[in-house]
Amino acid sequence: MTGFDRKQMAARVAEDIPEGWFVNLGIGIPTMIANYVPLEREVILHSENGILGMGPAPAPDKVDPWLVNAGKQAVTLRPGGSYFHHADSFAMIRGGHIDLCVLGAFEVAANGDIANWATSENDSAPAVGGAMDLGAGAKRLWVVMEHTTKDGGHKIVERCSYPLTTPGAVSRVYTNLGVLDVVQGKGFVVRDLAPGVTLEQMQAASGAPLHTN
Amino acid sequence: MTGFDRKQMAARVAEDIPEGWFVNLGIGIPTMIANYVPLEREVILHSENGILGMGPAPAPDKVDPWLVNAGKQAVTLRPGGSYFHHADSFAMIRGGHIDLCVLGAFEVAANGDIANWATSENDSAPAVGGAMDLGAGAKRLWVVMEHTTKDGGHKIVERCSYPLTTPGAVSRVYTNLGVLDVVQGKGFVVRDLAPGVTLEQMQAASGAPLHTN
Amino acid sequence: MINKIVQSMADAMAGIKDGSTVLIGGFGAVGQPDQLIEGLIEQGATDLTCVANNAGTGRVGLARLMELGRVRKIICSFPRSAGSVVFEELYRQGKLELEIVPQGTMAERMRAAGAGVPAFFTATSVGTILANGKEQRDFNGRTYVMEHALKADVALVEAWEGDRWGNLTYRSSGRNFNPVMAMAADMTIAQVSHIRELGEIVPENVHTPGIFVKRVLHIDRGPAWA
Amino acid sequence: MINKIVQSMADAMAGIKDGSTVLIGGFGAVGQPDQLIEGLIEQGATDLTCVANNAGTGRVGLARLMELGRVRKIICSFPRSAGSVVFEELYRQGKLELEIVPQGTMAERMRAAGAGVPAFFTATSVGTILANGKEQRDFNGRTYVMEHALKADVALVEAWEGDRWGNLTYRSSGRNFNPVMAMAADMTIAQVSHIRELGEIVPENVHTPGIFVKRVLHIDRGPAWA
Repeated sequence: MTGFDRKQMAARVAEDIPEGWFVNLGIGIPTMIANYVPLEREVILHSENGILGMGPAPAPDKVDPWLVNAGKQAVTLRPGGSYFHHADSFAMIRGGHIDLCVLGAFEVAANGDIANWATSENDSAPAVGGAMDLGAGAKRLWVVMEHTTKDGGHKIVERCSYPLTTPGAVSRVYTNLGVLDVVQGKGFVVRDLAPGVTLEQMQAASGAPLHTN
Repeated sequence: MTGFDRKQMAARVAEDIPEGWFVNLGIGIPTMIANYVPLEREVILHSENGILGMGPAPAPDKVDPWLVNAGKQAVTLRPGGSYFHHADSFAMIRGGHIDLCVLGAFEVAANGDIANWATSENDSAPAVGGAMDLGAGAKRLWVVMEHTTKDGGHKIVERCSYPLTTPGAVSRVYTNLGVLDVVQGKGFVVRDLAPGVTLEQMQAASGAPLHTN
Repeated sequence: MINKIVQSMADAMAGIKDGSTVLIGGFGAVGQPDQLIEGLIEQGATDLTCVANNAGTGRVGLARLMELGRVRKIICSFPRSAGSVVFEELYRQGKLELEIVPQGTMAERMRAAGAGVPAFFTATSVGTILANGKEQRDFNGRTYVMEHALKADVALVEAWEGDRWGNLTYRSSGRNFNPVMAMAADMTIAQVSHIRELGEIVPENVHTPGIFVKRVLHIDRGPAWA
Repeated sequence: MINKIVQSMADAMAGIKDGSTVLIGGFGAVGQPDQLIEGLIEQGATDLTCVANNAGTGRVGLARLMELGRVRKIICSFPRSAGSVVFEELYRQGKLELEIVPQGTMAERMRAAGAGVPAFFTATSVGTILANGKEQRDFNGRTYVMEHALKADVALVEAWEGDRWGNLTYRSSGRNFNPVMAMAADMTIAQVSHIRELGEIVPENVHTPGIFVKRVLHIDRGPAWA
């Protein structure tokens, strides 16, 4: 079993994003997706901190200290980009104007629930950031994550065990093993397997039944 | 009995507006108040349609067709003025950021109620505009109006007979006969009489008892 | 390549359906998308609910649309004004529904729709007949009414500049309702006086980001408005 | 003559009282009013409720204010981040109250405060532990939670330009929470990199109109931020 590495996971997500979509990319692997959308396919990246039209990271000597993404990394702005304040930025999110949000996750459940902000109810000071706004507001929520935890624990699950970020929001999951759709009333449906990965291997790595179309 | 004419009424209101206030002036006599605030006393005029820092009417050959006040008359913008959209404009009003609003009225009652938008419950299509927002939102609401109707009917009343614009909002009334404060729990208190007007004359023209301090 | 700039009025109006709720920008004549309203008259959609600050003047534009019997309902703050003859005729004849909304509440209801807020509370109209039938509630000792988001199918807006991503700027008091309406509709169509290259509008000074705009049509409004 | 430009940090900080709720702009380091926070440390007000996206990093700025025991409660969306050592110490020791608010809800609660909206509904956090104890309600078949306005005594904001009427502009992503916080506080104090003459800022491109700003202090942030 080979599967995707992190870059390939990001590239695989990028393949599925059509021109013209407004897309918000979470911290981690989601951020890397931007590197795999060719500039000539115009996808407009949104950042919670008030940016539309984010471009790639600048050359080290071209860093603008005023211009960072939601992960506080230096970025650039593409021609046609714009800046606005936080309430307007989250109006775009909450108002359903963002076509797609891609987040990382601790767990995704067969009913579309996502848990990605707190590892237990007892974690008394977890950092939620904009994850709940994005989960509730974006038109589509996709997750990109490793299929299992480092010690082989399930992240594709029947029901989330960690505190939820948003119930029933995820419609697709990209992992190192392949691509799953989350279908209402049905659960996980395998859309694609990574090179060298079998359905049986993916099922064995999952804590919920996988369906095929 | 002479009293104030319309220009004098406007000028009398202008006297009481200190530098630095943000002020919204309604249509009619209120609009004329701006002409009597000397430019060196910086009072910043707000207009519902998204203007702060309105200046006087332009010379006829200097009219900018993009720049009108809430009464749709051509105006100018002072240096330091700004433009914004309707939701931001009414955020300023509703959020209590406008120090003073001056409106005209059909009736003002002893409890501070104002009626200035509809002449009867049966007027099925009255035009409310921004009057209710201003009445509810401005820090202070003053009224400037003729003391009586053209046929001598009362406009200073015990209780409004016309549909209310805002209950309990008016704190001062300027009329052709003088200036009245509206004091909670007390009613109308005479603050000033216009030249040549006696307290008895003003009382005779009023439908509610007038007090003196 | 994303290109929201359309080349004809027919393209700008394509797909507007009967029964739509249509937001119409402007405050009086200023910031009003006159040409788009003419385009809508030409396009033919009927049974419309129109949202605008005023209910039209004379017998052109919105008034003409109403006179043609294409407007079922109007939502506005100031229906009766100098020259609102068509509105008054139709309303008296019972041929037009009317919902009067305080101006700031109207703006905020559209902003709420655009921002994913289904309802909010405001002190505006409390204690008046416009609060009749509305849920009321006290917060910190003051009474407020609950108002609902006002979402629309189509917004017709007027802007100064536009680019192919749909970014817009407005000129002076022409901004008024336009940015709020642009947020609140599924399909926002902008008429602009000037088309700009991508990047020509300073990114800090974009007034309506392109995310809120679907179509941009260039209209030369002539020297009086330049 | 209106002149909101103050000449010293002491003048900028004058009158901030113990027990105040203080909004602190910025998203990470960007748009953060570093010098005003230092000024607040110097000024001495204590028992503060601070609202900021993050809970401070290292042992400077907001973290320093907390370490000095001057912060009773923090309201933020992202308390624990790289370098939030002071927050974690104090929080573990029970010396700091914490209210975690989703980032967009936090922004909207302040915007609501500034706009005279005491409460509004949002779908954010529905079905999560952050909705526990909050009133919920269905609109059009979806469930929403009611959130309350977040009003403050003081806002410390960072802006690019300012003039004597208090008009502000922001530079690129430094805008973030600053305009929303400026609306929500009784006393908004802005540190600006550049003082402009009245009228130098193009009126269409004022980002925060002076009505929301009480004091403007010029701070030269140095070549790295120019």
